[in-house]
Amino acid sequence: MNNNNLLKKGRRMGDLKYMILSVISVLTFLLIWQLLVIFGVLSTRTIAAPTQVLVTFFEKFYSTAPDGATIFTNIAVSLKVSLTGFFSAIIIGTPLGMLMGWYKPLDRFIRPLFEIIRPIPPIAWIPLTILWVGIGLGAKAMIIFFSAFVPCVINSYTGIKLTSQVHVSVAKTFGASNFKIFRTVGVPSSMPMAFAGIRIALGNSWGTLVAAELLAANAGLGYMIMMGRQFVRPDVIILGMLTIGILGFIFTWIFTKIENVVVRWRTL
Amino acid sequence: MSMEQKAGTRLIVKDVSKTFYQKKIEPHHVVDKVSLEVKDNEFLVLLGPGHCGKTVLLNIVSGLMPPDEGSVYLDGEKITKPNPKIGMVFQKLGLMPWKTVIENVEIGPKLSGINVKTRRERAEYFIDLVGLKGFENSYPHQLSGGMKQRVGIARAYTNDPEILIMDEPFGQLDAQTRYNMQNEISRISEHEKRTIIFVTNNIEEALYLGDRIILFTECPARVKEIYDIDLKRPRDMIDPEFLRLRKMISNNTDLAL
Amino acid sequence: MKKTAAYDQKRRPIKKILNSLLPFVSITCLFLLWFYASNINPDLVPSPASTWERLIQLFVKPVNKMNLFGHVWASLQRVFIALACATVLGVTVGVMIGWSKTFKAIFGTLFELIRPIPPIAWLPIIIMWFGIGEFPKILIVFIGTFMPIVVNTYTGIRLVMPLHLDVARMFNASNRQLLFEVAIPSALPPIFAGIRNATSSGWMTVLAAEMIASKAGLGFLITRGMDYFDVPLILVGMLAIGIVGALLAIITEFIERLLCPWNKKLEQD
Amino acid sequence: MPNDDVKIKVRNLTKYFGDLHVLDNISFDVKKGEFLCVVGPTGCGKTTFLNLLTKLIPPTSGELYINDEPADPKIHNISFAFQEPSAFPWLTVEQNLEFGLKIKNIPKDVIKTRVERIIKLLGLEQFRKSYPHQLSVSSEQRIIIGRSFAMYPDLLLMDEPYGQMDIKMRYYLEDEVIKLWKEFGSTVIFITHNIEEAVYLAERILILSNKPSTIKKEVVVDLPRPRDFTDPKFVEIRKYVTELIKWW
Repeated sequence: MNNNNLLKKGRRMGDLKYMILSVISVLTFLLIWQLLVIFGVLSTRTIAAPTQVLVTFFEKFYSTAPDGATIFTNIAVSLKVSLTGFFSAIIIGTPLGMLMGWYKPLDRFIRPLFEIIRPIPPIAWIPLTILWVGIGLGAKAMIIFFSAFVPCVINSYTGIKLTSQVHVSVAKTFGASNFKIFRTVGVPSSMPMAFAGIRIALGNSWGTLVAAELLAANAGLGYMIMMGRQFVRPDVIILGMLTIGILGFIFTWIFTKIENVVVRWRTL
Repeated sequence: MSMEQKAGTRLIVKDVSKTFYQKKIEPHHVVDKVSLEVKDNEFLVLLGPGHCGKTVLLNIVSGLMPPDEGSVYLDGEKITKPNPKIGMVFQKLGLMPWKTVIENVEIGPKLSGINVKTRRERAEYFIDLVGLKGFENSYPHQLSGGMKQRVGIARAYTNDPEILIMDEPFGQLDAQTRYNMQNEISRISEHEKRTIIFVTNNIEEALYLGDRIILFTECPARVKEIYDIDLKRPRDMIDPEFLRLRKMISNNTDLAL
Repeated sequence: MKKTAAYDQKRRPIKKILNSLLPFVSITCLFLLWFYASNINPDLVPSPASTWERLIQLFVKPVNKMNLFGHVWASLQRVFIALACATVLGVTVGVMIGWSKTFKAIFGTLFELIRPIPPIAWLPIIIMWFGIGEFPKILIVFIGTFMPIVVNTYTGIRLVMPLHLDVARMFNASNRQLLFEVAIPSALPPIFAGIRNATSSGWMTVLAAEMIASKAGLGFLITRGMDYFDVPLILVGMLAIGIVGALLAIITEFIERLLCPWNKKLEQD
Repeated sequence: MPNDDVKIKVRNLTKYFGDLHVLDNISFDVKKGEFLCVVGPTGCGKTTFLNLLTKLIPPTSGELYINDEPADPKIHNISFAFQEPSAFPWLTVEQNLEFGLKIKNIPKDVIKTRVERIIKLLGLEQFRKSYPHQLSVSSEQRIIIGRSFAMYPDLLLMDEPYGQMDIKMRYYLEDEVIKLWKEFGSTVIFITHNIEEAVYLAERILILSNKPSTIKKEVVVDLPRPRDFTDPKFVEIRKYVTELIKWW
């Protein structure tokens, strides 16, 4: 038994070693970056030192330079746009995919239209949407909708197609109607796949948001980094990139928590 | 370290124990002070209910996993890592899906650096023996469950082991295929005599195949009883003596709900 | 009840015919809608005919000295170069951080920190660093393709079945043999899935890069359409983008099938 | 056999898949509360036979009557315990047991008492809120058996539900099925490859021939319960049935 505790301790020590190693690697990276800037190897006109980014971060709490808004305003604008597009894609896309997967005529009717839209990256919709709808919230939300819609549909479609035949048969022998089987068997069994789709949609919509804001916006995180470039403020650009990255990370984290609750019956 | 042994004994398992520790879960004691001996050229069946402990014991015997306590000796030598003298047919097979049948079968000699010609010949011989001639270039996913089992058996034989461990090889097969494979394995083992350690949870299968049966308890695995089976071969599953033994062993077995 | 069975069999062919007609019905509906919309506001929604005309014109009178194929090729070239580099580097990095815990501790964490930043967000700073030449665009596409390849390779290597490793270990395989004989081949399907993702992500990233700063490529073409209020040109560009995107997907899948013939999942599709 | 209490009537059941003749003119009766086993060689169209009995696929000709009406899952209570694991992974043990009852729109309090009864009989109290993947394979199979009996079915079909279990477990679960069957008085058709299992369970055994399948023979098993597989009479019936199957 003693032997075992030692083994356990050994493994923990190993984990600790790797953790220290990764902390060191990140710190080294930051340090080299800082030093390169301090000693003038990299020009402050093209890159900002990590400490400078931190300073700018606090400045942006109240300062509106150079893009005309504080960082919180920018975050709020971006969130509003992306969440509008993202949620409307889930609300429309996921049920649509499931219905298409279950009801053949619907599948036959919608599939061709969907296959036409599918290979066009959402970004390519930007010019058309700008001409049609302008550059307001609606236009950007629509572009984000396109980026999130496709994975929502595809995954819930595939998910419901993979419904186990035995489970359908069980419900059938109990005398359930087709719609009841869809509701009680098809929908729950396709949930893990549907969630996988929503996860992809989440990443897509965040990535597309940046593109939309780079091209057509007057506020938002994407707009902020674009302005950072125009006013040669590398600190603002890097701050913007980091904010986008961190927010994306937080979304994924929240989403994983929700997913774990909703599909907690999964074996994996 | 070495161990004295009686004549005719190949493998000695001495006081082997194993416990698993996981975060948040109670320690899982799976093997408890198991000692046993394997004789030369015998067909030894390890019989136990449920899924607890037997596979772990085999992994320890084969050198894939270190025991917490106790040791395993092969011909007096302590086993600390996999030994080419011991071959294994895994429960879930582990055929590599990216290799064809023959590539799967010849993997043992290939890994030990034996040249293509020799290893091909050997692989072909055993593929023929298990009755898969003509399927050399198929991929595993194109084969039925029984055929995959045959590939697993041929793969183990091709590395020319002296001791062959089979871990519930027929657990996933349907009843009829299972009967066929039981006949096949006794045919193959008659043809290519090896020391075989065969693990199963099926009493009928154990009685049909084994020279000796070691009965284990349900979790943690302990040796409960050892039976010498001297029914004549080929055995008959509805022979009264067979049924009597079956009942006796069954009554002595734990129920693993 | 006997009647029902017979009825079922009779009804089925009608249903089948109906089902096979539906796709045409939906495409027809789409076209009707298009005609209808273009009648109401021909400036915003050009008719199919004027879109077709614009396509022909694109060959007669090239935009920026390049006809449609020139622009397609300009975009494709960037994707191919970036994809080639990303595959080589991404698979190497993915295998390294998947196989060795030390590498994972050193590079994995850094990679995880950078990963949530969408590739397009790199655009402004890369333009700032390298201007608007060919290299920065390829670099952006590289970032967009590198990430999915690394992630998939890494996951593929981590998910190698322990059983497969045990099998090889039983045959006394060395650590190197475990990696090259077992881990890498078994990770090939996820690696290809990564390349497939990378291709579509690269196709999207190149458009974004071209839309922001370029004089050639399909992304440039549709922004040009926007700037000159040339809606037919936008539609032509989008069609080309869609078709090329679909072709890329088909080609990568074909290559995957060719190189991983054992992959059952693809066969069943 | 007297024809007094017939529950299920199968008449001239025939099935073609295209040109493939799978079932040929199968007719038989099952009495109310009878335990019937069906055995046959591999590939005897067993799955088709079952799917016809549960009305999952329509027959080419012939019909199945329950209480002298053509069988219809929407009217009659038909339960099917499938061979492969068929517990719904997204429902807890309790919800799985309720599933069929809810589809039949049975009142809530009735559902509750029935599910309680089943849980008690199977001794699943501690697992009531567990998901199937948290249980052992055998327990998962017991949920399915429980779910089937909870319907108070007019006809209960079982397709070799214990195929993968070891013998000890098999006998334990089979005893449990006998217990439930006696408790609920259900009419059961049990299909299996395993002749010993059939002799152990059945009051009557139907033996199917190879494709196109017909009923080759009917064997009545009138051994007292609990049965003993080493009993010479048991062995004799087992041998007899085995011989009948080996014939072709």
